[in-house]
Amino acid sequence: MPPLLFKTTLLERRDYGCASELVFRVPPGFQPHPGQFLHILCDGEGRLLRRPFSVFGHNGRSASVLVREVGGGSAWLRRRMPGDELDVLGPLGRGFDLDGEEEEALLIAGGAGVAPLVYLGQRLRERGVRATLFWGMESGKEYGTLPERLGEEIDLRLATTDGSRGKRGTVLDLLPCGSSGAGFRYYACGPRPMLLSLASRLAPGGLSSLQVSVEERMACGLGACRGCAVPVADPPGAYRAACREGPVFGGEELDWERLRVST
Amino acid sequence: MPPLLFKTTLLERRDYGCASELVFRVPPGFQPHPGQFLHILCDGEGRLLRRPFSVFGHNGRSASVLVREVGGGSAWLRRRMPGDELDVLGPLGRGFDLDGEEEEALLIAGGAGVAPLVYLGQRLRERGVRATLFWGMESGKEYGTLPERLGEEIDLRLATTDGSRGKRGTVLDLLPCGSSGAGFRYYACGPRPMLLSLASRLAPGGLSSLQVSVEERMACGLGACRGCAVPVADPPGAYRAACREGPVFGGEELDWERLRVST
Amino acid sequence: MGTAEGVDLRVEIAGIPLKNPFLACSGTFGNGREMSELVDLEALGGLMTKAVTLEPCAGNPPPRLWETRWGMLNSIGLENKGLERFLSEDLPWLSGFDLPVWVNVAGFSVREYVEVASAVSRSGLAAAVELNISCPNVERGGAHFSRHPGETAGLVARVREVVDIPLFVKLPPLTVGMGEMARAVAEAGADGLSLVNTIPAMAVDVERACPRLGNVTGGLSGPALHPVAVHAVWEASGSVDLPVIGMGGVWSCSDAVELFMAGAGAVAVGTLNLVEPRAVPRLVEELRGFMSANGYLTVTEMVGLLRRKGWR
Amino acid sequence: MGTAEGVDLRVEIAGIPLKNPFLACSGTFGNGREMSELVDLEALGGLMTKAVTLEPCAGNPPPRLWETRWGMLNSIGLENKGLERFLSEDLPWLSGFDLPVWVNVAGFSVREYVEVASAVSRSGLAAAVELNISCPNVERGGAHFSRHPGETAGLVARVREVVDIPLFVKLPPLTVGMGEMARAVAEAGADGLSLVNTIPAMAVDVERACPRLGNVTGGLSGPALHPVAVHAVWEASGSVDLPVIGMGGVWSCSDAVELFMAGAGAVAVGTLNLVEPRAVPRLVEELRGFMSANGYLTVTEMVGLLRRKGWR
Ligand SMILES: Cc1cc2nc3c(=O)[nH]c(=O)nc-3n(C[C@H](O)[C@H](O)[C@H](O)COP(=O)(O)OP(=O)(O)OC[C@H]3O[C@@H](n4cnc5c(N)ncnc54)[C@H](O)[C@@H]3O)c2cc1C
Ligand SMILES: Cc1cc2nc3c(=O)[nH]c(=O)nc-3n(C[C@H](O)[C@H](O)[C@H](O)COP(=O)(O)OP(=O)(O)OC[C@H]3O[C@@H](n4cnc5c(N)ncnc54)[C@H](O)[C@@H]3O)c2cc1C
Ligand SMILES: Cc1cc2nc3c(=O)[nH]c(=O)nc-3n(C[C@H](O)[C@H](O)[C@H](O)COP(=O)(O)O)c2cc1C
Ligand SMILES: Cc1cc2nc3c(=O)[nH]c(=O)nc-3n(C[C@H](O)[C@H](O)[C@H](O)COP(=O)(O)O)c2cc1C
Ligand code: FES
Ligand code: FES
Repeated sequence: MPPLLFKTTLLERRDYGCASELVFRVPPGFQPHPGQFLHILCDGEGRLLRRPFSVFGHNGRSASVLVREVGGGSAWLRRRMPGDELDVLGPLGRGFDLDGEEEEALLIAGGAGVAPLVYLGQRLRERGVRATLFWGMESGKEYGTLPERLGEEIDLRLATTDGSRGKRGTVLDLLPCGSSGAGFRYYACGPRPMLLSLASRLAPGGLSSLQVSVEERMACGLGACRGCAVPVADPPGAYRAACREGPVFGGEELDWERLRVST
Repeated sequence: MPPLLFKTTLLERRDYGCASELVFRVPPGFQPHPGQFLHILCDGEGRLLRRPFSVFGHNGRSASVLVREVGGGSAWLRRRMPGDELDVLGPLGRGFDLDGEEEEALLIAGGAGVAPLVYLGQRLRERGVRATLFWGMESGKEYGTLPERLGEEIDLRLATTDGSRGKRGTVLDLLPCGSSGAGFRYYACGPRPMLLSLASRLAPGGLSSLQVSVEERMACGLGACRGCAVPVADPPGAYRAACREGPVFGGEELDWERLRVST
Repeated sequence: MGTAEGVDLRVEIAGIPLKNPFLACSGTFGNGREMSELVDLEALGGLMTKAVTLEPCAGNPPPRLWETRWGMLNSIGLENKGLERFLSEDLPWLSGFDLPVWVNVAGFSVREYVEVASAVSRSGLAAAVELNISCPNVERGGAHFSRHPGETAGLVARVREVVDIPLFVKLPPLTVGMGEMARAVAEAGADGLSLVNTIPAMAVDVERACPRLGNVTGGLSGPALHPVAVHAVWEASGSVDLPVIGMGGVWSCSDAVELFMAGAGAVAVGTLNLVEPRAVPRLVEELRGFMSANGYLTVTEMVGLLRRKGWR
Repeated sequence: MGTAEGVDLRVEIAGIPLKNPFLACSGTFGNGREMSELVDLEALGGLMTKAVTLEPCAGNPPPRLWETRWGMLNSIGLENKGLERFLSEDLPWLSGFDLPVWVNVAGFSVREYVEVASAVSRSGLAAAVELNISCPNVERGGAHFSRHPGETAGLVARVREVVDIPLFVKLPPLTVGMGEMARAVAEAGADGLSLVNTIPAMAVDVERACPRLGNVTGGLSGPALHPVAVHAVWEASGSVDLPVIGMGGVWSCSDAVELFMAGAGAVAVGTLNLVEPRAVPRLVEELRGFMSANGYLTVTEMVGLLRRKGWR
């Protein structure tokens, strides 16, 4: 669907530790694909640009995002109260490819990167694909009771850096031993270093079964300004717009070496 | 007294039409002179500079300003609620000279220019000077019930441009017929055109019995930046800082011709 | 649209009629296609394309964006598909709209500027060429020219020879010497000025001790820049008798009117498009309201009004 | 103060020791007297005086101030009491504090610059001379020089001959040619650079159709300018081997650290003083906290860090 630009009302806010889920009404015809994002105005103090947030949930007449507070814009957004107005542009970008031969999907999330994977998991299960969500975070309390809630709907495995919950270590330490791609589809979203380790673990054979959602700073969100460049393999040296040609890219599309350098 | 820089709590807000009185606690030793002003931070949206407001009232441990909404800063300020914090610098500037031979004082206010004159009136009456407040405004409802309140404490005469209350016309139309200075002290504060007409009516003889509080855009409020220049008669071509050498000037001190040009 | 409510928003600039005085700035509207999903292109007074270079250009390494207080830094670095694909894919598509198109031309040598400008002119599909000699984001991409009025004049004269449509030159907000530069450009045959491009700027991530932009430096745009743009328009329009398209931080109708009154014959909206794709239609309505409220019947009455009222 | 908590805030710039790296910018702190009612002058690393001219100067007609988005325009126009009263009233009073004083020198001719700078140097009471060749608010007051590196070098060389204390030259954020200008100034014998002065700018009251400033144009300062200042410091410190005092929109400790990392050996706070007279003591504490948290023991470790880490 083409993107919509709309003002809407915040219906509900649920706080989960460092993040909040914001639920708002969406216009008729709003049909986001998993992995697409919404570009939301976070006003105030001369902050100009919208901020991108993945679709976290969608349910007919409402949708939601999961906002982790990392700076001024996200802090402003997660402090909105039910009844407040939001200015939203979306859904934007290319989402995950839901088709694939492998019957089992491994969803690999770091931190707030869990957001698009939760929505993806719902859609995959509706299609009969078996999905497991692997989620890494700093500590067990970081996202409040969100793990409990997610655990009710999907097979969830946790890793924490401080070992306070689930496995001590990174999310990659949770993956089935020896998994290097074969037999699984991999969907990942999280901090750049996590994506880089995952890719090097899967490369070269498994990259074709990997899809990642890449974060890059954005301005227009529409592919017009070329501000959100992501280095791709073909043609060599070229960039693609994360906001339009991504944010989801196939593992083989990306130029992992240049991604590493710009981190 | 030297100026203080303090954070304080808004105790009370009273709305009067286009303006609000803000009452807040002041630190021990805070002793403003009538005509002095407070320089108040009006945060938000990249508004940098403080905004000057005359002392409207002072009562031992609290003081107040009367804020008329004309732009972003004053709009922000008058929306503060009791309990909110204010960042205040003051009292600043040179206030009115309360001494004088004439036993009768005419206080001439245009719009929000009433603020310093109300406080002045109190102090004059404490010294046994007879004071009448002449106040001009656009229409009778403009300042809500403030005229009623002021009328309880001072002899108040109103003029309105639309004639909806008091005399139809400007505040100058209220002045005792033929008054050109002799026998009265004149204290005035209001829009530049009002001050200019008053001065030309009193000149040349009566300017020495006139004191005016002049408004000029301000930055530091302390006399350091020379941003708030007011043209003075002596030496010719010179300026004085409204924030330190004013805002109150004697009628003879000012260069009325240059004031007219820069209006 | 032009004359409803007694207010006439039409302007003519360098002989090009515009239905309203709001263009979209180069680089902030793509080549129209992406934005057309959200905004009616024919609601714009005109469109200035993303910079076109002779060869395809990959642009600068990411990150390419950073936000500052009321401003934004970018270091896109002229990413574009190159002249050939621009002429075959974008310009013909754009010419299907009732919309004058300024083609923003950049180059890494005089020869490249000449070649691109000439091809654009020959295509017959562009309303004007906008010579971008002020991109702060490429080593050899113009910043060099804006330091040297003489060399700039040389470039403009060369391009002038091969271009049959109006030729605009886009300058950065020179802190000094705007008059000198404007005169050099005018004498070399330019038909108009675009003022201003972004100012060279930089931001640092102090925690990680590294630049915020992959290219280290970038260009500042947005409202922070606006008073500088008004000044540049004022200086240039006082120095030469060329039409000026004013741009820089236009966020509201009154920002645009400041530029008109300082001397701009039309105004372009840049960074704001990135935040509010339908900004131009909103500004058009706001301007209509401002003009009615203040008794202006045509935009031209406001253009250069300050000097006509005697300000110097 | 310098070394508490293991963090050493002292710096030395052009041989002048400062107890912390925060100075007050010229024109935003008066000559200290007014501010001393609210802030302990000895808490500053140094003070840069309001511009001093040979004769008393009345300054520009009001209004002289206007606020823009995250910025401020001023057109003070060098209002000051003149050299004689500065030397008899202000400088002796300032020299009673433990506080290095940069005397900001302006003039309307080379002779005036030379005369004022020479008298200041001879007084023995100033730590340094800061040559203001970039005031945008007076016709002949310097903007002229910043257009011509050659003439600037000539002025600097003449002043150099009569001054026995470190000589700083204050430049505007030239959008182009910072390297060229910095080299000219260095070769002429300057001991340091002050970067940046305000950018020429303008605002219009669109309702009344008149300029916001009595002088029509003014200089933009404040956070809007900050990324431009960081860039200027980066360019200059990459071009010459002179110490740089960075300034422009410093509002927080991290703004200052950006300037250090880009190459500034000390930082001056301007517009912020006008809003928060005790800004410098606050920034000193914030910097101490930042350094402890990030493992810096001395300010010097941060100065020019980006280039030492390989950024170009
Ligand atoms: C396609 C996409 C989907 C995203 N989905 C989510 C989501 O579902 N939930 C969520 O909490 N966050 C998500 N993010 C990240 C989110 O956009 C940023 O956290 C947010 O923009 C930060 O804004 P701020 O004003 O709070 O921080 P700022 O003060 O602007 O910056 C704070 C830090 O965040 C980094 N940052 C700023 N903008 C971005 C950006 N666009 N991408 C990456 N890093 C950035 C900055 O480099 C800086 O280090 C997504 C980003 C993208 C590109
Ligand atoms: C010594 C002094 C005492 C004052 N006392 C009072 C008072 O008691 N009550 C009251 O309501 N107002 C008072 N004012 C005026 C008040 O300071 C301004 O209305 C206020 O600063 C406007 O801020 P803003 O952000 O709302 O408006 P802005 O958006 O900044 O400006 C709106 C309009 O107000 C004008 N303006 C802005 N600042 C000033 C200024 N400092 N002086 C004059 N005009 C200005 C602008 O030119 C503009 O036209 C006083 C001003 C001075 C100088
Ligand atoms: C993301 C971005 C890309 C730009 N690309 C170009 C360009 O290709 N050519 C050009 O002449 N100017 C380019 N500019 C400058 C704008 O056209 C405009 O001159 C400047 O941004 C000031 O206007 P604004 O403050 O309204 O954005 C670009 C600006 C931005 C923000
Ligand atoms: C009100 C005001 C007056 C100034 N006067 C002078 C001056 O006399 N001499 C000078 O060299 N710079 C002067 N400046 C420029 C400042 O010293 C400083 O370079 C500039 O404001 C940038 O810093 P900031 O953004 O922190 O204010 C003045 C700036 C302001 C705001
Ligand atoms: S954010 Fe503008 S192209 Fe992606
Ligand atoms: S406001 Fe700074 S001198 Fe008056």
